[in-house]
Amino acid sequence: MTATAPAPAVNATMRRARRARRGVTVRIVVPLVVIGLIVVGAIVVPLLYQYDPLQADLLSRLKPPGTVTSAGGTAILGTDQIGSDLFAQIMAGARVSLLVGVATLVISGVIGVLLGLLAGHFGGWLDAALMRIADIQLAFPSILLAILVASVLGQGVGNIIIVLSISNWVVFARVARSQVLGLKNREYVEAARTLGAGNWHLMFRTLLPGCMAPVIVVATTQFAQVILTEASLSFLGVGVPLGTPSLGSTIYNGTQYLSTAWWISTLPGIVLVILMLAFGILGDALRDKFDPRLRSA
Amino acid sequence: MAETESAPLLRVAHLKVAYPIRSSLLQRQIGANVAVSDVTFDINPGETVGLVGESGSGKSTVARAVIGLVKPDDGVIEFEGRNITGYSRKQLKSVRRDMQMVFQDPYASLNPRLTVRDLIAEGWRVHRDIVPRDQWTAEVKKLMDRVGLNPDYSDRYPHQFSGGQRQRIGIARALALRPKVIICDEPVSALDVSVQAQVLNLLDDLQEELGLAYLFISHDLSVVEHLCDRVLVLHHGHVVEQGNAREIFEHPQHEYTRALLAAVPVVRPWLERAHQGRHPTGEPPAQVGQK
Amino acid sequence: MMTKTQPGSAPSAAPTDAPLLSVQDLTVEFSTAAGVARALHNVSFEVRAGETLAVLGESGCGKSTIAQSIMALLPKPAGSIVGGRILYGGRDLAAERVPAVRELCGTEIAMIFQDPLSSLNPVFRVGAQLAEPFRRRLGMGRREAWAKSLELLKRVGIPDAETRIRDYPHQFSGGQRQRIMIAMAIALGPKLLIADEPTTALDVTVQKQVLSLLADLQAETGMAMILISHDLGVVADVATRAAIMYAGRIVETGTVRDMYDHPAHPYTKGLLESIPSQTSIGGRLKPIVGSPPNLLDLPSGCAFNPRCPFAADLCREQVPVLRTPTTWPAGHEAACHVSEEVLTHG
Amino acid sequence: LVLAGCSSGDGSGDATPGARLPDDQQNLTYVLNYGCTSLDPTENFDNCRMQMSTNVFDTLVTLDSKSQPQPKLASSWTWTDPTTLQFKLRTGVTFSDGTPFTSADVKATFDRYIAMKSVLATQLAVVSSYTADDPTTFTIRTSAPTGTLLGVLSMIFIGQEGRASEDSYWAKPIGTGPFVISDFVANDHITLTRNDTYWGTKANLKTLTFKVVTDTNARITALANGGAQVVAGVTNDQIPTVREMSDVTFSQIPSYTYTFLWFQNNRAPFNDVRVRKALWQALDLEKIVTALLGETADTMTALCPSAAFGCVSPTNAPKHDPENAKKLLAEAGYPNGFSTTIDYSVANTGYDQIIAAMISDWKAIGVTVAPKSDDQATFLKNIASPGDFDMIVNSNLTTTGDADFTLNRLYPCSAKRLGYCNSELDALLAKARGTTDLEQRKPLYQQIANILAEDVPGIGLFENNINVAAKKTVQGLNLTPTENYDWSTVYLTK
Amino acid sequence: MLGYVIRRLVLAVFVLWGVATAVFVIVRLVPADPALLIAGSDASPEQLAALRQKLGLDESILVQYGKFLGGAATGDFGDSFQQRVPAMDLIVQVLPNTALLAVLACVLALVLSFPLGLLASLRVNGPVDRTVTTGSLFTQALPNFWIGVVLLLVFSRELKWLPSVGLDNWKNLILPTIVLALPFVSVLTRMIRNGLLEVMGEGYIQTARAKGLSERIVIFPHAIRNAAIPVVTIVGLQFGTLLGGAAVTETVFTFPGIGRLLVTSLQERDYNVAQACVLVIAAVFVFINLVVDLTYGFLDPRVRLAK
Ligand SMILES: Nc1ncnc2c1ncn2[C@@H]1O[C@H](COP(=O)(O)OP(=O)(O)OP(=O)(O)O)[C@@H](O)[C@H]1O
Ligand SMILES: Nc1ncnc2c1ncn2[C@@H]1O[C@H](COP(=O)(O)OP(=O)(O)OP(=O)(O)O)[C@@H](O)[C@H]1O
Ligand SMILES: [Mg+2]
Ligand SMILES: [Mg+2]
Repeated sequence: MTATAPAPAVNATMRRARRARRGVTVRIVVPLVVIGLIVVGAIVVPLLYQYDPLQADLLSRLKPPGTVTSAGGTAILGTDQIGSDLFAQIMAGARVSLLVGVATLVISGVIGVLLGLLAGHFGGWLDAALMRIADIQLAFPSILLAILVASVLGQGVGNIIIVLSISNWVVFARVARSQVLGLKNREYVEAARTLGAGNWHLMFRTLLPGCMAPVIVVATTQFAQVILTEASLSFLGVGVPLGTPSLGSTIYNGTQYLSTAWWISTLPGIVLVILMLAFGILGDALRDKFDPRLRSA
Repeated sequence: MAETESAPLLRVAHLKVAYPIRSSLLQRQIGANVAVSDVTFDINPGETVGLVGESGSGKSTVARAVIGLVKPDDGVIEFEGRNITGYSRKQLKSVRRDMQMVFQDPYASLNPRLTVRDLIAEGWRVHRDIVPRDQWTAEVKKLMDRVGLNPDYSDRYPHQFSGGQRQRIGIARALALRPKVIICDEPVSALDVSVQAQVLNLLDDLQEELGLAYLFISHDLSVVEHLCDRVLVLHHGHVVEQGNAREIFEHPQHEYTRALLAAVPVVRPWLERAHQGRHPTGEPPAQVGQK
Repeated sequence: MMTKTQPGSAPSAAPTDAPLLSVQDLTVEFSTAAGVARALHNVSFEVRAGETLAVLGESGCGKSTIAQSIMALLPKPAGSIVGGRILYGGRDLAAERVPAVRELCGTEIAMIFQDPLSSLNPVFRVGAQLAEPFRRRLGMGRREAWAKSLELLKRVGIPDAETRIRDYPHQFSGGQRQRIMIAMAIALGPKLLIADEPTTALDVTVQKQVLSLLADLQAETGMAMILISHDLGVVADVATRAAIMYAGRIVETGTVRDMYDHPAHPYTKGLLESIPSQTSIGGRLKPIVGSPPNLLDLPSGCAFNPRCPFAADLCREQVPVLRTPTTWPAGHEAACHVSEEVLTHG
Repeated sequence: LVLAGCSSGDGSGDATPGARLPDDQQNLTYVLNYGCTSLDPTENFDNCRMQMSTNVFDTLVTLDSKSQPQPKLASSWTWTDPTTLQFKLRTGVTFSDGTPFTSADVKATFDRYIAMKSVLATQLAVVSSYTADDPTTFTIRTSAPTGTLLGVLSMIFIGQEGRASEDSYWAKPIGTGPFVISDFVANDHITLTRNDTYWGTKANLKTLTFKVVTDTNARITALANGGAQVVAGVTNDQIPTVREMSDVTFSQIPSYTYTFLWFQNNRAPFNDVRVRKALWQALDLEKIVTALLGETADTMTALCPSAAFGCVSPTNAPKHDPENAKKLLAEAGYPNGFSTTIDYSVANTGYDQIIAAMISDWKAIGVTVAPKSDDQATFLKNIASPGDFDMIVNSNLTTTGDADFTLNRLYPCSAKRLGYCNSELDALLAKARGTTDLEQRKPLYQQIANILAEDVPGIGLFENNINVAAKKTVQGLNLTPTENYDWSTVYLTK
Repeated sequence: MLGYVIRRLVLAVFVLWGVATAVFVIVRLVPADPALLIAGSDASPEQLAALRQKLGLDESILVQYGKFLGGAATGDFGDSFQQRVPAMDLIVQVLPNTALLAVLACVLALVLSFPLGLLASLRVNGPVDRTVTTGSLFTQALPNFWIGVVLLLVFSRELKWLPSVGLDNWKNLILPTIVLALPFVSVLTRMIRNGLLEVMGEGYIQTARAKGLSERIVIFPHAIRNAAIPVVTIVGLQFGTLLGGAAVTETVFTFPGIGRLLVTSLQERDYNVAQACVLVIAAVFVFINLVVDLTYGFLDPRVRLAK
């Protein structure tokens, strides 16, 4: 390297650094914006369209994107098998899917993290018992639960949330527990003990905040998983009922028309993919952000 | 220095701690690893007792047993004449106001998610009668000032401080409960010499002002020699030598103590002659440290 | 294996004239989320065959960065050499491509790290890790490499080496692991050994053993050594010459003895005074006030000026260069504007 | 014998059949759109069991396309008096395992059917006794003259004496029919092979595989890529795809399957006939069926499919008239409509759309209907006697091809299925069953149909067609309204 | 080692007992009458009563539970309600098919994800990395039934390259294997990438480099072996999920597997078959994870010896 070399090298380093830094922020901001747009769309569009999932317009069935419907409007994304406007339906479906995802994550996250905290903090037989229950849950096909709940309580969004929550708490419990086990012997937890802190203080003020970063990362990836599982429940006939279209159920219903009316299943599929990508990228970016080893890169 | 006439603040007698070895699955105890046994010493008010020994000799275990983080398997721990050995977590709570701890690692011992203010005030959250809530902020600032931290930084997080500053936060946290004795488990081992000196001075000043007693743990003999009135030398969980600090450093009796002293690198080895006087048997430590 | 220097105790080994390694104006930067940190700034030093150079300084002052720069181990893409030269055997390692530098690693220049547990691969037997240089670099057969490894293990004093060679790193004590690291580093008879805080994770008795092992090996093979440390005592034990670093710059360099007895930089003096000593027992220590600067936000002028009791206006304006202050012997340099005024020699 | 199909598709032309494939290539796969859980025809008579049994067993008689009984295992029969029916059995018939067929087998089979207490057993309730007089004579005595008896007998598959009482026998039965079961995996496939000792004309096919494929796409795909030669249950939206395939014929004939809606007649507001009628008049079934089902179904006004005997359209059926529907609702005290639910099974694919369309129509007259889809098992529980629902939509099969089978089973007071009871209707149904002369029965069923249209206990929504797509190489397949085809006449050409 | 296995087996029995109890309770909590499903909605009450007796459903719950547990312990789950053959026979018919599918999907996923993950980690944050990570998120985001149908339409219907239903020869395995492997590839790719990135920051990698080893060797035995450890765990967990969760894919491709058997037996309220399916799936799951943990110990000596 010659003496004149440093200048471009500095610039290259800085540029690379700036790009990497911008990368992480972009990878957090862009997905959040995309998710935000979909959330807003999911709230606003069905209202604007006065969308009624049960309103059949039989003369405008299976119309491709851009068709003028018998009611006079333009179906920008086409119509489905009963003549509903697909755009409105996709947005209403996104609303249901997002609701299912968020509610499931909140419920299973709260329960799982709580149990993981308990197991990790108290250890001993409580830990052993909770972890065996977790094993049982993991070894247990969730479709069984789905059918149980669908038959006992009927089909409904609430019931799907119950099923998915029951089958998802384990992930959170395991993450929280392993995190607690790692934190438990950290000096700052011992320090809290030496202050005379009780179990409540230790669990919720000291250990819980330390668990949140990996839990949030897991939550973003689980979110995608939950929405997809909901879709396969539709496929198995125990998903959301007629009249509450989710992205998954719309895609499923459309698969029967894939060879004749591709848009019914493909367009909501694209929205689902965008949503999942947003969450996936967000999850990865958060993981990078929370991982001190990758932080400086 | 206080002498033996007055009752000791803290008395540890025949302390034995064994860590259970558990089976990985059923958590059944399948054995025990005796970390320390038959450790006996006193700490008088305002006194500094040093605990030295190589890694794994059981120094931290003694500290943890004294402050109640591990249950002793045998022996008695008395604080101000009260036998606190079998105290439950609840009962210990009152003792902990008087006995606090400063940890080795200033990075790991501070909760990264709390601000300095919350870290220092955490004890008041647990012991609600020490400082009324509305005075927390003011008290925190006073403490920060006391340990030489800029009180304006009370809303910062630990990672925004240097190692020496963090250790000051740890000390302020211990002081917040207004203890009579502070157990310092290698408080300066992770610090650079320049900062180490600042912290040692601080500990010294606090002792003078507040009449604190210290149980000071270190593997750095020069630090112990500098700070302590009395010293215990721990080897494989046993006290092999105990007594006045100057006495032990000048005339080590036990072979292990001598080996330990001889292994300390000397800053100016070309002044070796001066040291020869202190280490009459200054031979290489042979293979003592090795297991 | 080189045998140019005569056997004898390392610190007194006579250095030959041509430097083995010459680092000139090395400047290294790290890009971080908060900005670009200049971890090394115009760092220059030389190491001769058989000699031990110590690099001293507080945490974060750039000691490891020197080692990483020489070995082409700077984390990519965060860190990069932005200036200066690293001359070794007529080549500029700073300008070479990474694989080319790697060719030299192990055979010419070797390195041992601070933390001996995380520096050994936990999933391979130590024997396999030891044999690797022989097998991959020299192309030896399995059996032959294994025999070589065993020999090395014995040489660094692992008792019962025949059976222990089959163990995994976690089955060794800290001191033993560090011995294994040393064995691995000297396997191919390097001419230069960089030891990055080799004893920081060890306790004093073990530290003593490791240091004397290094000294013995050096005496035996005549290799040069760069010892990185923050422990003034350790440095005095092992090295003849030392460089004191502060905030990415070398602030003082000279023989250890002269520097300790007659520091020419207030920082060195501060360090020496911070150490508890016979005279300080029962009394107060004299710490350096304040804390090391943030590399992203260095003070103007001499980086040490905010902590320096002697700082003058000049110190706040102009960065001092390394020079030999008057009355200090040649070869003893310090980067201070006011060495002569505030410190004395002799 | 039965209606000839297999050429009604428009694009098919009159295919000049190519040369027959050699025997070892006479292997045909028929894709079913319904599940196959069990093979026992004595327990239940779902499509799968009937389809399989038709080819593995023989019955005493069969019904031809005009519902006229024809001989099978019985070579002849006579009503020796109005309540005694005597059969002469065919000789020289053996089961596929070689055991000869005798009247004892018939008796054992009757024992089994009656012991199983299944629906067919209730149809046999009029049988007071039966005897195997000699190996070739079998006599049945009934408690009253019964016009439908031979129709019922056409569904009794004759098993083996000695083993007919065992469940395990019926789980993988051995019959006298043209095919033998060689492999059965529930809900996946049944493989039949030719019975080379068959007493009648031997089957042409060497093997015949019934393959259960519930996914619509996979069904058509199997046909397209040669995985199957015949596919049942082509949906309306797939018809264009099928028509586009040049080597495939698409055939449709009316079937005995129909789809209907029931009200819970003794639950408010459906206990008011005006409400029921209003809900009927609100539906534009013509439009719904045309749009959603197209050629695959036809609207109906009766409560059983017109392909079956006696299933005549009422002359007084309400017409689509939303205005009148609103008026009726107002009269009944619901000027602003009401809210209710409609129940259906998720097992019935395609119902979602139909129900959404109906709900839209009802919404137009102010009635808010919430759809309630249930898993098949739950649905069955809800509709089993006594039913627990507001409205349900379901489909059904008039298995015997006779109105009596459907109407007399579901709508008498004693059935307690939908809370409907009309003693006048009961009397007519009993009379129609007791009448042996078909010509005399017809006017009775007209009266019955009119009463049902007047009372509206339920609404006949549409009759399903049989929609079969087959490769042009498939010859000799006769479609029948029961959906049970005689595969022994089928063969493959090049 | 042996002791460890025995203890794990004891725990496994406990877990299986928990699963058994849960499935027993759940299938009975679901309303609906198995007899009705056998005999149809038109069945007479007498027929239903007789059926219930024959199926043993008239006995008290505790007796049924006792019989079930007793039978399960010996691998006898009773007869299928619908088919009247031992439930275990039905499972033996389909389990190997699903197992084959799961193994193939795992192999395919590993074969694809190792190079992809490696490539992405070597070019971290570069275009290749972005493409791989985004692509993996993308494939994971598509519902498997949708991909299944699309593949079916393209490769079976249009191109007529592959069969669409059943399991007659190896060609039937291709599409379901791809569908099952896709989401798995995504997960593994990202795990391997992140694992490698993490490992590449470890001290021993620096050591290996300092030894002068070429980057290929640094990655190949040194980094990969360490990064493989969490991958094995995931493979174990996913393999279990593949067994029980292949129902959707099996339905799309009309593949005779245990997932479909489980779903239909539940729909038909065929208690014995459902119970047997769930327990067999759970047993395989538990077994695989035991094997995984043993492998784990094999890959990472610290685990084995620290046991
Ligand atoms: N939680 C524990 N479970 C089991 N053994 C333990 C535990 N903590 C410490 N030990 C063991 O007890 C012994 C004493 O440990 P201790 O931590 O007290 O040593 P130390 O003198 O503080 O060492 P160091 O200087 O490394 O901090 C060691 O052998 C250690 O392995
Ligand atoms: N990967 C990195 N990314 C960004 N900054 C780095 C990185 N590695 C080191 N630095 C910065 O470079 C400076 C020098 O680091 P270096 O590791 O050389 O210090 P050191 O003198 O070896 O310290 P220690 O005694 O703690 O090992 C430090 O301020 C550090 O924060
Ligand atoms: Mg310790
Ligand atoms: Mg370093």
